[in-house]
Amino acid sequence: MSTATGLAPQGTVPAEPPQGSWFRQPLRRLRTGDFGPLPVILGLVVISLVFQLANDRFFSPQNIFNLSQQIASTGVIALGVVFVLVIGEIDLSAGSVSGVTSAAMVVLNINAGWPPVLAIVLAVVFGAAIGLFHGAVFTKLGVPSFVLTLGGLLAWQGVQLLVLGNQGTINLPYDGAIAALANTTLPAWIGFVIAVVYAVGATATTFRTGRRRRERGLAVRPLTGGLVRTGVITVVILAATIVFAQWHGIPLSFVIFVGLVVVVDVLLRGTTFGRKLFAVGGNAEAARRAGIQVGTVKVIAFTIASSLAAFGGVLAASRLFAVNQASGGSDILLNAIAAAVIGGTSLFGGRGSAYSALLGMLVIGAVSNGMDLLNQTSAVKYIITGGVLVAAVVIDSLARRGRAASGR
Amino acid sequence: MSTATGLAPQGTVPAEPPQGSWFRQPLRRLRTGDFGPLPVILGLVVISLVFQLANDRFFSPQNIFNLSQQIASTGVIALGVVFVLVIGEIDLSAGSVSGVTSAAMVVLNINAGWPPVLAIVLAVVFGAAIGLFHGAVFTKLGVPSFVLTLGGLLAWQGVQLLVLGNQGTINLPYDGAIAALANTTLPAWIGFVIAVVYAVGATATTFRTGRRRRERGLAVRPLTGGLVRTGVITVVILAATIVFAQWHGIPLSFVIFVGLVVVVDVLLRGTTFGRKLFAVGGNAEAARRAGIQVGTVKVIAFTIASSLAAFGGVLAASRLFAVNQASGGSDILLNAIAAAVIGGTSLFGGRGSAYSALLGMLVIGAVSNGMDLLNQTSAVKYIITGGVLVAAVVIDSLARRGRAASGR
Amino acid sequence: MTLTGERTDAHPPPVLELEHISKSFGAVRALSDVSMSVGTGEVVALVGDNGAGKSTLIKTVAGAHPRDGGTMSVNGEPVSPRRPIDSTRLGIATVYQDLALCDNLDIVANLFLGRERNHSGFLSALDMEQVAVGLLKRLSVKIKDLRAPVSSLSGGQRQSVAIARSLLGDPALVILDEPTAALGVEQTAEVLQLIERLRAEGHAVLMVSHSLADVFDVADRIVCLRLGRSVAEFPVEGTTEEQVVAAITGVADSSAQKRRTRRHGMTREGS
Amino acid sequence: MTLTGERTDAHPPPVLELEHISKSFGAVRALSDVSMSVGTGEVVALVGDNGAGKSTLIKTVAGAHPRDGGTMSVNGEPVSPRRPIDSTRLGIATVYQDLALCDNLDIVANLFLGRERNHSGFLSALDMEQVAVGLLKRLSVKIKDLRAPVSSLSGGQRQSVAIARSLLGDPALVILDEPTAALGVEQTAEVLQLIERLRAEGHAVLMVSHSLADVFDVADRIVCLRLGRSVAEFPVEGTTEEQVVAAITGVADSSAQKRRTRRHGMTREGS
Amino acid sequence: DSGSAAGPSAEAGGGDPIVALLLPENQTARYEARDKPTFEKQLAESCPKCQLKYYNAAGDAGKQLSQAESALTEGAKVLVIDPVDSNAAGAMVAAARRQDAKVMSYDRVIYKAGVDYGVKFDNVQQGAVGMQSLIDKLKADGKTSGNIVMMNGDPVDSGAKPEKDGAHSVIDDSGFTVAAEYDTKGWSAANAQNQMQQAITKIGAGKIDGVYAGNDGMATGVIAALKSAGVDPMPPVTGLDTQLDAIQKMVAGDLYESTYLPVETEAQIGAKAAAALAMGQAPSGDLLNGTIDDGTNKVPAYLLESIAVTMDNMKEILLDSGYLTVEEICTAEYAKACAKAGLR
Ligand SMILES: Nc1ncnc2c1ncn2[C@@H]1O[C@H](COP(=O)(O)OP(=O)(O)OP(=O)(O)O)[C@@H](O)[C@H]1O
Ligand SMILES: Nc1ncnc2c1ncn2[C@@H]1O[C@H](COP(=O)(O)OP(=O)(O)OP(=O)(O)O)[C@@H](O)[C@H]1O
Ligand SMILES: [Mg+2]
Ligand SMILES: [Mg+2]
Repeated sequence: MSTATGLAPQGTVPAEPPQGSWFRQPLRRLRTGDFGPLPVILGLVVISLVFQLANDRFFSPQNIFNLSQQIASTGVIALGVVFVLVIGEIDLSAGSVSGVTSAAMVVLNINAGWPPVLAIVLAVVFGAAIGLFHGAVFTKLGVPSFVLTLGGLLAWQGVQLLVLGNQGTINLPYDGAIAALANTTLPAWIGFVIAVVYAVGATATTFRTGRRRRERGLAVRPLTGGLVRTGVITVVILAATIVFAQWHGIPLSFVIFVGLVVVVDVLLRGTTFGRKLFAVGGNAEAARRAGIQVGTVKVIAFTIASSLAAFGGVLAASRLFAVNQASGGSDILLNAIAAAVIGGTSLFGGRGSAYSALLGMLVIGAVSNGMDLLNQTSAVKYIITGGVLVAAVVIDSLARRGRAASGR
Repeated sequence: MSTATGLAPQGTVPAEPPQGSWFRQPLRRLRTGDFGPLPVILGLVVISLVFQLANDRFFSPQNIFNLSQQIASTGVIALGVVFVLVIGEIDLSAGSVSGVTSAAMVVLNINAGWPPVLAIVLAVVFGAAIGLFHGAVFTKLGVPSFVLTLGGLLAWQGVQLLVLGNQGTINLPYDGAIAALANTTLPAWIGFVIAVVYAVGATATTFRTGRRRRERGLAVRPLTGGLVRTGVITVVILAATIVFAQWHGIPLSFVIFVGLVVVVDVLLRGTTFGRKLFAVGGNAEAARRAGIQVGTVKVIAFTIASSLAAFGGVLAASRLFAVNQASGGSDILLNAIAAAVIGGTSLFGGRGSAYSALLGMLVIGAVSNGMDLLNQTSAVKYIITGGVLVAAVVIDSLARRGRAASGR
Repeated sequence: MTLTGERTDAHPPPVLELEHISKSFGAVRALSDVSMSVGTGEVVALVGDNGAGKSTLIKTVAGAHPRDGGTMSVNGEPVSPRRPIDSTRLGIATVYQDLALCDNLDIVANLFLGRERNHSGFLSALDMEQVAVGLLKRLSVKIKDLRAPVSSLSGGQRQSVAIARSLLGDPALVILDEPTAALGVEQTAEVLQLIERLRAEGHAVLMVSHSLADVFDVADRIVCLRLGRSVAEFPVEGTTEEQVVAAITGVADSSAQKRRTRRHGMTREGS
Repeated sequence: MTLTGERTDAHPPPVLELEHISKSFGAVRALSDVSMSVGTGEVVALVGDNGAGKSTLIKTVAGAHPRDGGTMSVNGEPVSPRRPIDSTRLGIATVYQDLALCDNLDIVANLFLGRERNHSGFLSALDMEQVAVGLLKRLSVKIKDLRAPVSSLSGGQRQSVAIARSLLGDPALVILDEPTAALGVEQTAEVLQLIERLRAEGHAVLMVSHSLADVFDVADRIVCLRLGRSVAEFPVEGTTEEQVVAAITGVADSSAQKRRTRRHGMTREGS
Repeated sequence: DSGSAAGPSAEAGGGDPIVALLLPENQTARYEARDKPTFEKQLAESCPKCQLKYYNAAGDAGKQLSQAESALTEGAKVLVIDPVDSNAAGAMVAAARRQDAKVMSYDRVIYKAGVDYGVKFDNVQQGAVGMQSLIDKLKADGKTSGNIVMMNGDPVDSGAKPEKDGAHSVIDDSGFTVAAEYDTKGWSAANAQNQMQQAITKIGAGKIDGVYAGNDGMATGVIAALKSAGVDPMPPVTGLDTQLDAIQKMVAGDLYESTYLPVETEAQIGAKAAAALAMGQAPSGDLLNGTIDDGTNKVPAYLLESIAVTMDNMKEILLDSGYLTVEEICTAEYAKACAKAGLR
């Protein structure tokens, strides 16, 4: 028999060094490969620098202003797509829905003369109704969401043609309330106020949470991570404000988009409903056994997605001062889904964030904007756009693979 | 204390009645809700009947002939998509790849004067190279397949524009070898030969398998299921042959498509490689632990998918006698993916079949063909098409839900 | 064994009563004519061979999938839970054999899934974390980071999280499907202790286990399934492991029995 | 216990030798400085608390994830399996705790995954089914339909399929991570018997288990991990369960120990 | 309710002749708003027993081929094809020939197929007209050089290239510079808007002297971009199609020109010719004013001219012809502009 070594010296084996010191938490997250959105941001920065080298107007205040206006409408649609992707489904109808609802809005506003605000509200309500309908068919009949929303993609496009009628295009007045959505700019002081309010609020929250953790005897986490993040975001807000101030001001549509991203982020991460969405997307059966009404959650997700698509359509109409038969078509759907995916939302459900819509849309917008600045032939434009899109997520993918290798 | 009942009467509790009797096996499968492709076929039949009621030309030999020609090229692309879906990935580049490779083919054949067969082969090889490239980037860099193939979708479309050059459209001679692919018809006797060979072969196999199971002492399965299936398929082949004979004959492109479906079916269900595809799609980690080289399998799947996309492009070019800048664009991608999904291939991997491409394509083709017979404006057509697509899979979805309720 | 005599002559109807339950999956008849009951303050063990239908029975009780036939009553009221939430509302908490955790969520989120604490609509992360710490300590689970996704947990840690989940409400009946299968000795002891504590507090417990040692340790009564039928029922007191093994396997000289005999050199009586 | 004396004085190097293995998941140090070995014809049990690192150790040996540091040798040759197939080629068959089956495939397909039998490129379904029937019978698993997807199997049936998988090749070393956790008494007995048969045929076996009864039943040697370190090693002969429990928990008066004492009324010696 | 959606179904062979109208796409309003109804009306007049089958290929040449096959399955005697791809439309003609059906090329040429008749605008001229009008305007304003932005159609659409060539034929030796030029995916207004913003960024808002857009939709995007950038005064912008919304913009002073295609005339002539073909006659008389060279054949044809419409001639061309009415143009939004322009 082999030798009996018996009991080794007892005593508790020292665990990891305590995590209280101020620099460990962020470092630890990086070491575990949990970079969050950092790699995508890095990809975005690299792409932007390359475009700036190719054409020095890229970083001009005017272009940054343009870019933020250009991404707002599709970004809002992408935000809706996030909801559907998180529960592990897909919504191919988002583009069509944005088209048909905005068509309904202009018809109500221009042809029927309803007040603009009411028309906007009704467009969003119309979107919600469509989403509710999709969700109900989906949960009651169990048609795969891909086929269902493909049907929606076609059918709502047909309805849009009907709604617009023979005219095809309906103009919105340049100075109307609807056009104001995308074409108003806010003065710079609002940006500074937002920055200050955010910085103070976030810092206070960080400290309060730290204090309450201590009071309750929970593992105290270092505050550095939160403070650094607050600092960086504050600087970004300030910088953006200053840049915008050098052109016409802060574009309202972009503020709305970012505002919606923040609201959706709170909804996804801070509420019971958000928790349910992730649970359903991660393991629908486990969610069901935990008493979550999976069907209801999915219906709500589709409803929100279509409502946001409708609002995205409103923004697009507002920016174009018109709705036509092609509104909501072309690349809008693919761009919206791609934005969410590039930003880190999984097509397979259970993983995603509101910020993915913002970050992904910034990537897609920057590529398209940069390519238009370079003004190449279509062939070259297509080729480079395809390559750059892939390149933008390579850093993120490599980081994720690193994380997989470290076991997460 | 409650009463001790002690041991109940012993002896083995009778299991299910033995399954040897001739009618049990198919019945049992139906009772378990495992209907296989039956519900989709039922959906197809219902749709077709409705169209026939609306316009009695629907079931005319000429229209059936048209329909089978119309679905061949996109069907072959869908067959490729099945490979990628089975491993749990997606290929958005299939349409573009079919376009760029067929563009290369016509340029080689018409502009450079290479022999048609060589041009076709090179187009497929080009497709394979693209798939290999996508697969390699996908496995080496880990870019999500959605983003990667979205990049491919754009980039290869750009290359297609370059390849076609200023001409935009390049025509193929009506009597050339390439055009012959989609425009040749086979005489009816070939259909009868196929039917007889199939019937004899399938029946022999059924009986041989039954005998060998008995010899080896394995649970003997009733032969009825196999025999009934053989009978039904034989009748379908015969009926199709007779219908085709009333028009020009059997369309070669459709024969090629169905032939490829059969080959892919054998590959997926009868070979080690097919097994690996399903394992990777079902549980990649389990497959890896079982010693399967997951990366290699995925690369091969992408390669096959793009090769089939290329060949589908060749068929499309052959049918149109031309390749233009829009070749491979429009709905081709969405239709190919939708065909696979409608036919029962899961977007989430691990479940699917070659026949899904055929069945799904028949549904999509029938809807589009039937709508063209209805003589409606675009708006109405879009709406009905969307509705009918959804309706086509409702039966299948309800059957699947039944199966889920019975626990599978 | 602890004394259990004073509980059986209580008059109120049993917490759970099943009669003639049947359930098929397509052609597979997983349960046929199964009857059993669990009273207040009683620990009933459900034993049986692999594939005997134990988990299926539990899932029909929990509403994870509906039964095909038979009646189920809770506290004397006939009920038919068709969804898990129905059974939760009836005061039944279930730990499933396959655990049913959301791998993408962290430990605290899994613990509180479906019954999150919130403050005017917003999740109270700290409240939940605090409760979680206490719960896991009670089960003597050592997990460093409660914010780690459950996919990174060891098999036993996952099982502990699932068990902890079931204790969050104040369930009248706790159902545990092989709760200690993946647990270490220490954690197993804690769970057994917990079961006894639940009984002492008047809760009913239905537990599935293959470990006869555990069953004899905490159960009051043993119900045995074989091939989807309830074939025997024993009080723990006065029953031997051999009798139970014979009921499980359906033969008197199974390999298990032979091995058992060889191992112990003799049969062991229930305490 | 069977006699094992004649095997330990054999001269060839151990089948598996691990020295100073370490492994971290990001900040979580799952293994630090673990050393152990398994010789030909030897059954070594790896025990430890939940989260002690047993499964992690096994996965590094199996190549499921690479180790961070330390050396591993198989039959004296240093090796570094980076993928599971590397370890399979070295003659190591592994049954993982999480089973790793493909739910969408049927039982036969899962059994033969990665080593399908084929005839000139095409799968030999009958050959495989025949072997499968034999294998499962050997483990006394009752499954009616071998063509059912594994997702419809009970917990124990799944585990039996996973164990059967590992016996298909002719592995020099069989690694079993909690093989009997979900098994019924009969199936457990069969698996233990199988382990003894493997040893008798000269295979080496490394098994993880929380059931000290099983460990003492079949193992020759016990290696104990605690918090990622190898803290003790015992020959089964002459060791008591109490000693092992103390090594696992790191304290002499754990609840497990108290419970154990209360249950048996005395400590039990290894046979 | 059989046949309710299909209308009166024609028996094969003996019944009324079927005329199939195959239009290329549905993202531009004219096809379903103008071509189809006018054609339908005229056909009913010229050939009361003719039956019209209508198809729209949604921009897909392969789909159009399928639709031609459907039409032939229905027993169509005449295919009136507005090809998605002029070069690749031969397959449809070949299929029609196999069934002895007549083919007319409508609006766009079908190359090298020897169709029976054609009616069309000159696509190259279409582009030239808009650009010429823009250059004339700039010269009238006293400029002899300056920066022009060109917003062309979708390169994958075969209609886009001749138009672009026509526009280039005017500008290339006009002394003006093409400072930025875009091919617009899907002819989309939204894409045109983004591209225009980038052009403004690239060139500078004040330095753009005129914008040529390949259709009114893209002009909408161009004007939106200029408006949002606060460009004032607006440089002249041209479009094509004289859509109602474009004329409204013209009245409001935002659009300088929109090229008018007398589509109604085209549809009427097309329908009359189709009626003749359906009755087994060759179109003759006032249905002929020239030939189209399709590359191999001279096809008897009627050729139409497109006309540059600006505020100067808008009244006579659009209002006097009854194409648009003042009521349609002068909605509440445009009442003020209308008054200023003297429209009542
Ligand atoms: N979803 C399902 N579909 C089809 N058959 C199923 C399904 N679930 C269970 N079965 C079958 O029902 C029988 C009973 O399964 P069950 O899971 O209840 O067994 P069990 O007693 O819990 O076994 P174990 O001790 O192994 O967990 C088994 O034969 C199993 O194959
Ligand atoms: N993929 C992973 N990512 C991060 N941490 C992990 C991962 N896998 C395991 N761990 C951690 O490593 C430690 C050891 O886990 P391991 O699975 O090896 O334990 P074990 O000894 O097998 O426990 P059990 O008896 O419960 O199965 C645990 O603390 C676990 O949380
Ligand atoms: Mg079970
Ligand atoms: Mg483990």
